[in-house]
Amino acid sequence: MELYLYIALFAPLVGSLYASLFGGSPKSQHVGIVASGLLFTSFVSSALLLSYVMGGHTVHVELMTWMETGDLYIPFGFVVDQVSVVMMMVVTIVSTVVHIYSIGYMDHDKGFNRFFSWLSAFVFSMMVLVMSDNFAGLFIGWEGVGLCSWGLIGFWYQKESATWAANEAFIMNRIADLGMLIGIFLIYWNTGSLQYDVVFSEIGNLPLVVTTWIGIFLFIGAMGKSAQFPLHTWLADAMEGPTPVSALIHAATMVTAGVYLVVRANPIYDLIPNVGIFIASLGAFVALFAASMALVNRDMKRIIAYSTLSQLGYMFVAAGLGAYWVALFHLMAHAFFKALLFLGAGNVMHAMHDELDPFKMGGLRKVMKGTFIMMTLASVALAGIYPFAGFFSKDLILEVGFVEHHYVIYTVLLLTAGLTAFYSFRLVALIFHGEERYKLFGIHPHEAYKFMLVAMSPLLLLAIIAGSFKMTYYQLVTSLLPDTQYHVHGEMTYWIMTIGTQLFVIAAIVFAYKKYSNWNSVPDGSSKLENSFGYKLLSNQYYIPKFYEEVFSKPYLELSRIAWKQFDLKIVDATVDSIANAIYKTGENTRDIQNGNLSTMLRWMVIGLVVLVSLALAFTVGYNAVGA
Amino acid sequence: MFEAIAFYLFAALTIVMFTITVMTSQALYAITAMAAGMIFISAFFFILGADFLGAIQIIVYTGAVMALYAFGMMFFDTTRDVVEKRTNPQIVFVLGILAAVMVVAIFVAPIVSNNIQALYPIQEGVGNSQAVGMVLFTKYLVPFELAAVMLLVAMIGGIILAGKKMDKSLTLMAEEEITTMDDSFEPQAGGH
Amino acid sequence: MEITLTHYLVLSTILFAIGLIGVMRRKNLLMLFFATEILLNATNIAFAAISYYIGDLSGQMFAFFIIAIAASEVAIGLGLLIVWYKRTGKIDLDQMNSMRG
Amino acid sequence: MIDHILTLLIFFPALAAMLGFVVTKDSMRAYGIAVAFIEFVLSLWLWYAYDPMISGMQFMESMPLIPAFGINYLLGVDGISLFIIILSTFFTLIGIASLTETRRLKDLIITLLFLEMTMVGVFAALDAIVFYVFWELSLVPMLYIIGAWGGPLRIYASIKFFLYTFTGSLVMLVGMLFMAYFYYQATGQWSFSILEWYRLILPENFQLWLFAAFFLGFAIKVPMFPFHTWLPYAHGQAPTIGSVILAAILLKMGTYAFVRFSLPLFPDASVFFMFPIAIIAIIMIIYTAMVAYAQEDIKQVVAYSSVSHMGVIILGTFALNVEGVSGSVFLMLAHGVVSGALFLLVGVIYDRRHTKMMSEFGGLASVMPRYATIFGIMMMASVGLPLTINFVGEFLCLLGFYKQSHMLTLTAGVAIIVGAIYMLSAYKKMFFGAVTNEKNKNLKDLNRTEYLGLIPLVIVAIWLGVYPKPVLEPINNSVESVIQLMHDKAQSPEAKARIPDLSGKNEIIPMQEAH
Repeated sequence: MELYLYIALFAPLVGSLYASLFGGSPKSQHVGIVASGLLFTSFVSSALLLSYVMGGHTVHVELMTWMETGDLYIPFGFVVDQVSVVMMMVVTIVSTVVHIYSIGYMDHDKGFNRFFSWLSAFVFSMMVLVMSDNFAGLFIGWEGVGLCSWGLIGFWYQKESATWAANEAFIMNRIADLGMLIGIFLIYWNTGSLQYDVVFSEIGNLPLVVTTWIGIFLFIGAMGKSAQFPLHTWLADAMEGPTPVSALIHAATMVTAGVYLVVRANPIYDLIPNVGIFIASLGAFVALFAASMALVNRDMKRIIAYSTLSQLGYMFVAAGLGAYWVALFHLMAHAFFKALLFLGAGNVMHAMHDELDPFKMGGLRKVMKGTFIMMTLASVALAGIYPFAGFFSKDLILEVGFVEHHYVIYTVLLLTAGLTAFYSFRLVALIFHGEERYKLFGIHPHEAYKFMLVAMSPLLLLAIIAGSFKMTYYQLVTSLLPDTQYHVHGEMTYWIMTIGTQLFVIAAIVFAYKKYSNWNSVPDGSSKLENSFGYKLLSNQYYIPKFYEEVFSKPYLELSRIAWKQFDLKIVDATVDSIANAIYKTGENTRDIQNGNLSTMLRWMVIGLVVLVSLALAFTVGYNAVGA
Repeated sequence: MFEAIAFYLFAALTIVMFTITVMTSQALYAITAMAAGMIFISAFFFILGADFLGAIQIIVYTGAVMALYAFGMMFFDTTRDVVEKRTNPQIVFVLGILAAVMVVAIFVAPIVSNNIQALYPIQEGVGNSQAVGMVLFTKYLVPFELAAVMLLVAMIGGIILAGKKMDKSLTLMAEEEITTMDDSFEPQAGGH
Repeated sequence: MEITLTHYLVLSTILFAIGLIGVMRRKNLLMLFFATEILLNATNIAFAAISYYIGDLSGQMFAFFIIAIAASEVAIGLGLLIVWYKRTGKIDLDQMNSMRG
Repeated sequence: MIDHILTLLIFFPALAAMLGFVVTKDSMRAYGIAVAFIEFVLSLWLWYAYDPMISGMQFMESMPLIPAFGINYLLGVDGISLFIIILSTFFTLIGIASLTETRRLKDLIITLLFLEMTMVGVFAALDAIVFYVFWELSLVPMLYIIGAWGGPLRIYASIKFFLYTFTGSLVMLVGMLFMAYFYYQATGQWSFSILEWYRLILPENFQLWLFAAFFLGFAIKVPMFPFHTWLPYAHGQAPTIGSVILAAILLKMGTYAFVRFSLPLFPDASVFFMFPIAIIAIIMIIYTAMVAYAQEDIKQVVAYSSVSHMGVIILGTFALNVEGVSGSVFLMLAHGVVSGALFLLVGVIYDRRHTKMMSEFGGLASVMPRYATIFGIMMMASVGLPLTINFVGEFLCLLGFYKQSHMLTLTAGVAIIVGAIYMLSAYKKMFFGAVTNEKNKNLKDLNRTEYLGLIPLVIVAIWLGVYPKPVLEPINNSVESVIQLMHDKAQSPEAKARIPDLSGKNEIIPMQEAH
């Protein structure tokens, strides 16, 4: 089994290195095929590992030592257990699909080979992240996915906005990484190790305050990667990257790393329910907050990104409330349908020549039947309609909230579920229904390559049927995660809740269809709605990016300039120079003593004599005084 | 009483003479006043019982040094005054007096605190010259011989410096000058 | 009225001051030499006086050597002065500034 | 021969440099590379022969120089100095191999070889006076390199560099003399041997003064805030090779000396000054990172980033535990590799465009993709991405200091944020965007010579990031003995508490018996 582990882990790396060999050369089809093939290998290995793990075993290997000094010992250790194998499956499935899809999507791009190099490197980092058996290894993957995310968001580096977004994402993640690093330090100095098993067995013996701080700092790390408020702005901007990247990194895998961390560190969070409540509350807030921004946005990818953000909020609610397996389940289901949604959006983008405003589309279902079906189904899954995947996972989270008596969180999530349904179908309605507004812009849309649609189909399938794995999954992961069943008291309440939620969601869908499926004009910013305060607030993302720009970015640059020009050059350096100048000037001024005039010299000699003799006198007198 | 009168008299005379030496603009006055001052100083030596020193003072200073100066002055145009630009004479006076007081203070310090011991006490019943001779040729023999050598060197030095052909100084000449000098002067030097 | 060592030392101080003033004031090199002689004599008086009052011959010895040094100094100094005068025709101190830094 | 390998390592380049005067101009380059290569191989042999299990000094050589004052020609290496010596020879080789300078190449190579002698000498010396001599001698070749091959302000920069560091070293020399005097008072014998000094336990107030004297010399060399202003000038004016050696090796002298002198000689003072120095280090880290962000000249960005990273090294050194000090020694190597590589990279573009202003560039990624890739790797290493060499050092430094103070480490950790900010924005300005400047359109990508210099650095940066063990292990062993020595020597209870006691932990062979 160790062999499969290594294959699953290193196949993407090999793919990445292979692709990077051709990084500078023009497009070569074989690069995409080889990279995809290797990922498929990785997927197969993961599947084999899954079947092995389902048999109740785990695989734990130690590749080699990484760092060893003092008491610190960090190996490259990998573990395939019930949790990581689920993540491995999710990562390899989605990334295989995305790789194959990208062969078509990046068909005409100059950076085809480079793209695959980055993408496979990302998968490798993600695998390291999920498979590592210690926090340092997790951090390697953590930073690795950050790097690849940077490279892929800024993939089209000629675009100013893309590189800006890439840097923003990297730097914001770094802020969170600092938190994570501090968390790791705390763990090390309190438990003496970074291995999961050691840490988790020791953690119960620590004072509660230490555990609390560990939990908080680790969660700060998770907040960055999973784009939780207030570090959320990078995710929407990250949509500058190619769409497959958005599907893989910014929907299915990397952004869920934060959730994975919390799930993985569940023994820690179990001890500190207060932090858990905070996580859940923040998650609920982000769910609603992100959904509200998605309501009015006019950028197809951003809408989906906000929806991702919102769903991450759901996951954190579950994780915060201790329902780790539920969080992981939603993570999995979400990965499938959200990736599908993004890939569909990618098809639309291609068809529309990179036009992102859904108001400029409309009626595309006639030309893009496959994509239409897929995106609709994905949206249905996202909205959480029975029997799609979203229903099982999302409904469960609502139940968790309800059962744990956090009714405010429950209400917020319920409301968000409605909003989710609304904006998802607003998008679908605007893109695929109504008048063919794109004709105004002289675009001739066409369906994507067949094989791209075929590549997407596994995701479609999973988005539909993932819910049926629930019990198998449950049995699998609860051997590692806390086994808590969430049953609403009373069958009656349960049915009322479930059906009520379904009806609410369906109502939202119907409303969205009604409002947008017959849309016939492109809004130009003059309508009453668009000028209302609420609309502006939402479409400007609550002015938070602007706030960051004005309060952090610009003052930081300004402060840096001042630090350099005013402080470093004019104070620190000038002080040094003035000391040198003072010595130089003294030399210039005292040069007159050496004017060669004997008379002056004699005079100076006498002055010197006086000074010396008086010093001698003073010291003698002083010495005698002391001596006496 | 006699000692006191003598002291004050010669003190006044010495001070006056030396002041003239320092202040006058006439070189001739200066040298004359100084010669007189030197003789008056020898009087102090006699008063203090240093007969030998007194004699030396008169012989060396008034006899040799002053004669040397007098001869030296013949070389110069003594009638022409050196223009003496004086800047801040006050500073000069203040500094001079201050320094002098300090030096004396240093001298006095050990005596005042009475922690000085006589190394070579004056023996009773022995004349000053004899005593001096005894110390000079026992304890101070080496310095004495060195002083003799020094005087010899000084004599030779004086002769050579004042001699002919010394109007050129190698240190003050540029390199080309030296080389040209070698060519033009060597035959003449050989002729002497 | 007893004449004490202090009297001699005061006298020595006065003479020394006169000498120093001469050193600093004079621009004529020859006069400068005179002033140095005064300085030396001032110290000589002090030496002789101290020698007398504490009954030690060392002071006289020093005075003796000082006189010897003074004689050599005059010999060499005058020699140099003559050389200088021959070269420049001046014995003005202000003109001698080849040591200008 | 192995017994005298250190002498050989020190004087071989000097001898070769002397011979270099008679080598013809055309073959000078090959000659220089050959000499540097032999020297590098010798240093690798040193590593091969070095026994990583022994924590004390190895390959010691001793020859009396001035026996009356206990000054000996005393050499030796331990895990701390071994790798810096290898780094010195490595960078001299890389530097000469990738030299693009054409003016007076012969003189430059001779100067570099002399510089190599002084660098190896500093790190191998175990006698304070020998150390001091090499320490000061190293200024001279660098002065020439900046002053003769530098930019328009080279005279100002070189004199500033020289006088500034020289002033600091003089104070340090006074400290050394005092140290020897105290040793004389305590034992009745003169000695300048560092190992002998290690045995001396000084009263705490003496320690404070001596620490301060040594500190000034080292701090200027490092350079620590606020003594850092000579560095931007020196880097700004120095030719590429000068900057590379300066950043990679010469700055390390200061931090190395902290570990070699300040910590084991003055354990109580080290604890006493721990927090003030940590605060200076944090100011260095954040402040210079901000200044780097404001720069318009890419070389200045790298120069200021050096100062920022040196702050992390100082922080690790004053963590006073094995993790921190090992980390700081490792980070010295890491920073040497990374900043050296970055300066080489800046040199590449300077050779092509004769400007270093970032506003002149933009979009280079499409014109010079390979260059952009290597620059990107090195930038990411500089930012401290895991699996690159810098991360190991930075992680250990911060981890070590976290034991001493939570808040200060949290503040120092901002390094990873601000570091990313200036590096990424500089990279964006240089490489991203469209090619707007006509002059950039036809730039050539890296050539063979440049690959020769850069590829080994990339390999090292990643190799030691993934598998630091071969280097970290000897460092760790030697650092453990230093820490143990410090613990044994410490007098104040606070120092005893701050410096961990390792004696019970595992068998180590102490460097010298304390007391």
